[in-house]
Amino acid sequence: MNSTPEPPLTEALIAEHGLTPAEYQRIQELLGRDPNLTELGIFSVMWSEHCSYKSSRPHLKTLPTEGPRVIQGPGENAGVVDIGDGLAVVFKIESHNHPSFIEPHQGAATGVGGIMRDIFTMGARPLALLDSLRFGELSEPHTRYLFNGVVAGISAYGNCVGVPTVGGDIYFDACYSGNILVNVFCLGVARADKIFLGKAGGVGNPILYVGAKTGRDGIHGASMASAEFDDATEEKRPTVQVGDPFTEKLLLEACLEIMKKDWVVGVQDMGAAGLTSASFEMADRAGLGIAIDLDRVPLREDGMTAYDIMLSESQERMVFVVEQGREEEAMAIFRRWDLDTAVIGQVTDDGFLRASKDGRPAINLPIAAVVEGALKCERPTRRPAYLDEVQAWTAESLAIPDRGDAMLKELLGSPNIASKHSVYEQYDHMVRLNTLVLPGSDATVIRVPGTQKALAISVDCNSRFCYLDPYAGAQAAVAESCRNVVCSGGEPIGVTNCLNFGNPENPEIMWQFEQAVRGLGDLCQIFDIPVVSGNVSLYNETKGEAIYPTPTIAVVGLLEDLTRYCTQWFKAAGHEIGLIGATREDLGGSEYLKQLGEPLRGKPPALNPEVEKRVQRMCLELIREGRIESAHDCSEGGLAVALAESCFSGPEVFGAVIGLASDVRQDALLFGESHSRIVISFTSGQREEIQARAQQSAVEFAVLGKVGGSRFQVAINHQGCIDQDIRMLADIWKQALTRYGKRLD
Amino acid sequence: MLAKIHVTLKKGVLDPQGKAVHHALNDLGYPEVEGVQIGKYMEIRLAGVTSDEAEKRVQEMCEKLLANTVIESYRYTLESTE
Amino acid sequence: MLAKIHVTLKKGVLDPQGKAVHHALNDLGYPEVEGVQIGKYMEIRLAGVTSDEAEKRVQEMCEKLLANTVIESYRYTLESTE
Amino acid sequence: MKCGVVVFPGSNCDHDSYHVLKHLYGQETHWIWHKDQVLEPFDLIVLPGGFSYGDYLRPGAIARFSPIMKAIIKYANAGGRVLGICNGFQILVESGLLPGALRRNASQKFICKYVHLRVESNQTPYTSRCEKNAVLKIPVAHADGGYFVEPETLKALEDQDRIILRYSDAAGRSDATTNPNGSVGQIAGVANAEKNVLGMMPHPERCADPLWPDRDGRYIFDSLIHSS
Ligand SMILES: Nc1ncnc2c1ncn2[C@@H]1O[C@H](COP(=O)(O)OP(=O)(O)O)[C@@H](O)[C@H]1O
Ligand SMILES: [Mg+2]
Repeated sequence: MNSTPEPPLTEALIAEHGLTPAEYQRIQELLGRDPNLTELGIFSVMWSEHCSYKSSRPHLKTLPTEGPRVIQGPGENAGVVDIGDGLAVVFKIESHNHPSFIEPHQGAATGVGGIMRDIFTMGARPLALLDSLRFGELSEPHTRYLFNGVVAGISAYGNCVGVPTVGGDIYFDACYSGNILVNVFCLGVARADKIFLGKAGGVGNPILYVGAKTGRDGIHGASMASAEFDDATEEKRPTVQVGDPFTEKLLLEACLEIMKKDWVVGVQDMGAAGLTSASFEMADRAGLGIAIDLDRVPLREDGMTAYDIMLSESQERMVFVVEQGREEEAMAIFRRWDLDTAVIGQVTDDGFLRASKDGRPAINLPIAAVVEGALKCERPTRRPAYLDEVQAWTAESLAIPDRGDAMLKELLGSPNIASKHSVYEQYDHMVRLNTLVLPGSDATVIRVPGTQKALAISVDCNSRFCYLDPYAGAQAAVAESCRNVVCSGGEPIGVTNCLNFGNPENPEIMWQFEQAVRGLGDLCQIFDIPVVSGNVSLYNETKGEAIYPTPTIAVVGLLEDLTRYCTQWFKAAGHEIGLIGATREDLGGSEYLKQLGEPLRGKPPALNPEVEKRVQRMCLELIREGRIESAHDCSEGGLAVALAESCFSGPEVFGAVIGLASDVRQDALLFGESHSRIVISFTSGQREEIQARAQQSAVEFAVLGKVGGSRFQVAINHQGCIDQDIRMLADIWKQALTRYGKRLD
Repeated sequence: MLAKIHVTLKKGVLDPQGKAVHHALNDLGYPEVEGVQIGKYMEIRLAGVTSDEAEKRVQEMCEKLLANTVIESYRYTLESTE
Repeated sequence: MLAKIHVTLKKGVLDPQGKAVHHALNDLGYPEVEGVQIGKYMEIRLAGVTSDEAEKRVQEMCEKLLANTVIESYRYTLESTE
Repeated sequence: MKCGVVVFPGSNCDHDSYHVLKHLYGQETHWIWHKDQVLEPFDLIVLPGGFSYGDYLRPGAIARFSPIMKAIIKYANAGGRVLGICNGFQILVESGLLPGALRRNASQKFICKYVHLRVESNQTPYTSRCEKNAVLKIPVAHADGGYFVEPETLKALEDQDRIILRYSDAAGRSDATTNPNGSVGQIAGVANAEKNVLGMMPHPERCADPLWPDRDGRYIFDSLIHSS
């Protein structure tokens, strides 16, 4: 085959590759020559924000990443945390925002595929997926199209591979209308002494390719994810990758089978920037080099160039390094699973990546220069101008309504609060028999197969709070996620995060980023939970309109005894209802204000980390000792919504009679979103002990009322303010999202 | 009026379904099969529109709903059903 | 040789997908749509067989695998690709 | 009881059935690889749920031609017990061991949730431990569970007492409102004439563990074990 002559590297071509003149000059310096086109493409993807973390890395370095349980912190495909019994959990969350906006079904599907590969490349069988989604308002038809497409894509991929999607969160807000967020979390379990790393060790060892054939999918996907959207987005469409979950399933089983052998040296999936990032990262981690014969790469199309092969983002592909002489054995296993496989190169000792195509040299790049050579960028930060104005607002100007009935109904029917069952019922959330607590409670609880242990997992982020104060908002996200885990009986042992922000070249966005990372780091430090993995997605911005800062947090908690889990719903009439924690006048940023049609403003609820810790500790102990029947944290919609959800989110619907005594203004008491509050229920016999615990813990506690009846009744200082039929409320809450869904059908 | 619409994957887009059926046919004893592509075929009955209108509107339907133009292309023919 | 195969639901078998698309089109502002039927369209490339053989073998493939004759019917055409 | 669980490429509830039979019920249980051609003697073969061959073309259509299926069809025709769950049911109808077809859900969406099932017949080895008209709570998880048969065949199924399970509500009422997927007659499970082959869309293996709050799946496995 004759190769077409390469186009000259014009300024335009360099710019098209997202490289600045300064960066190009840097390349020339590093190489002592001009790169060829393929090499330019390699620099382009490796130095993109997505792969190089050039804007974010200095900040991420400040996160607490260590702890007695940590086996592997950030830097590998996923984080690894010891859970005892010789086992470890491997988890990470990752974004697939831009691809999902362009093609929601495939974008979301391949996002699921990618994060699963990150987990099983480390030798862990994926046990659970969670998805954290953000869309514009459902009243927009295009949002409904994106929403349905994303959910269908996650469902199609995750279900087919047979990994249950057990939870997540969803918010709708106009700020996401041009930039949806699709963040997917995956967790797997592995033997603690059998963790595989992405290292190309052992000079002379063969490099194996396995999985799907390479096509021209998503060429330049990684640099696309690092560019702001503009009107030219349409033209970028052909770069969409299509996923094949069936091949992923085969790849998963084949990989886990081969990883039982003791001659697997290293393994890395081909994710963003495909073979390029896989080979450079593996060689870099080992401090060695790699030689690749591109003519051996299994191809799907004719006429593919070195450029195409190196930059393809075809899905469901991995690279293995095995001990010399084991290649036939390895390939036999892959073939048994009907996968394409080939030896495509070997590990070398010279620190270079060399590749040939059509028998001629095509790439010759020093690995360290590519991986670590990117110009450092210390992006300037500036406190955004809007903050003073929004934070100055107080609720004084707001009239207090006489009763809470109407607002409660509005809130229960708001898509952000309404039941998400129409979404998670499209996900197989039970396959493999580990889902102890199905989606629909504060956190999902997963059994660790073969043990008496379980894991509680939750993802959270209230980005309205983050907009009003990114430091406090990020702290709130960690606190809420931990609280959800605790309410389910889990002790938080690790955090992963996906930081979704606007354009980092804007100093105000960079300030938000810096603040959020500080908030996240500070709280994790205080709570003593390590951040073991994460992902950054910048440029979530269209025509200068950035999303609210959205540092999505996922917390993994451990239950030593899987029978000691707790759910959020009331269990029986006659049980008493209590509230751990104090309610303040916290209306800033609330869902209540949004329902009133108020602009987003105010101060987000203040978080006192020490109080939060005490509240969580007390709740966890009560659960472990089996003293309480249910625990549900208060979040969007406040106390009234939390109480109502406890009545009807379980298998049975119960009424409740509640009496509150407080001098907090009525709307804040019902719907304000103060942190560090948990609604519990218990048998009367436990009341005194719980009160005593609260006193010992220096935590506020009040008995609020009783479960029972067919109505939801709330009185404040003996004055009735909500009295509704509970089934009617349940119906509003259960049907709201389904109704929106139907509007597209 | 009857619109007959073919929706197929664009060139170069992975067709996992076609691939699976291709392998299955080979295994079933059809080694002569060299490639399989699977797409959709739709028939839409239209009433009360002229054929010029239909032409324009069917194209619109394809763009908006019937084909996912990011990865699929479509073609159609119109037949009178009188 | 190229076989072009259409697989469609038999008459009398309910087509929920067609119905869903029908409704969606009506909602999207196409009241003229009176009915939608959705089927599959496959293209199979064959090599090294005569057209008589191909005829017979494609029919077999349809019967065995490509169509579920409990609910689907099929038709095909063969084209030379020389 | 000697049980075999078939592993097709893309099976993903294979481990679940295996776990229940082997670990919860302590039965001798073996994997059967789809590429095998010969079948040892078994008392029960499970075609598990999942997405064999990605469910491409039609669910079950390609798996039905896996090398092992010839032997399984022979085994079933000779009276051997075959339980097809979800994708396994789809494979059974594609292979002709059971009549009809399974079509895309009426909602066009995948659906995973607990449903209620009314036991229409306990004259099978799979339901012998159930009362007739008992109501079981067992989850479904499928995109293609709409059972279809021609009216004549439906009549024959009814006449021969071969409709084993119907979707119902908790009180055992079964009508269009209790139908999760558009199946004719709310059919959730059917048997062959000899009742040695059962296909069902719901997943009894998902609720057989005593640890779970719901464990009605045990009725199916209890029946099997006690009638073996
Ligand atoms: N995108 C989603 N995918 C799967 N489950 C979801 C999703 N969104 C919400 N859920 C589930 O719905 C329940 C309620 O979620 P959410 O309102 O976010 O809870 P909380 O406010 O306690 O964090 C949880 O069990 C959650 O896992
Ligand atoms: Mg919660």
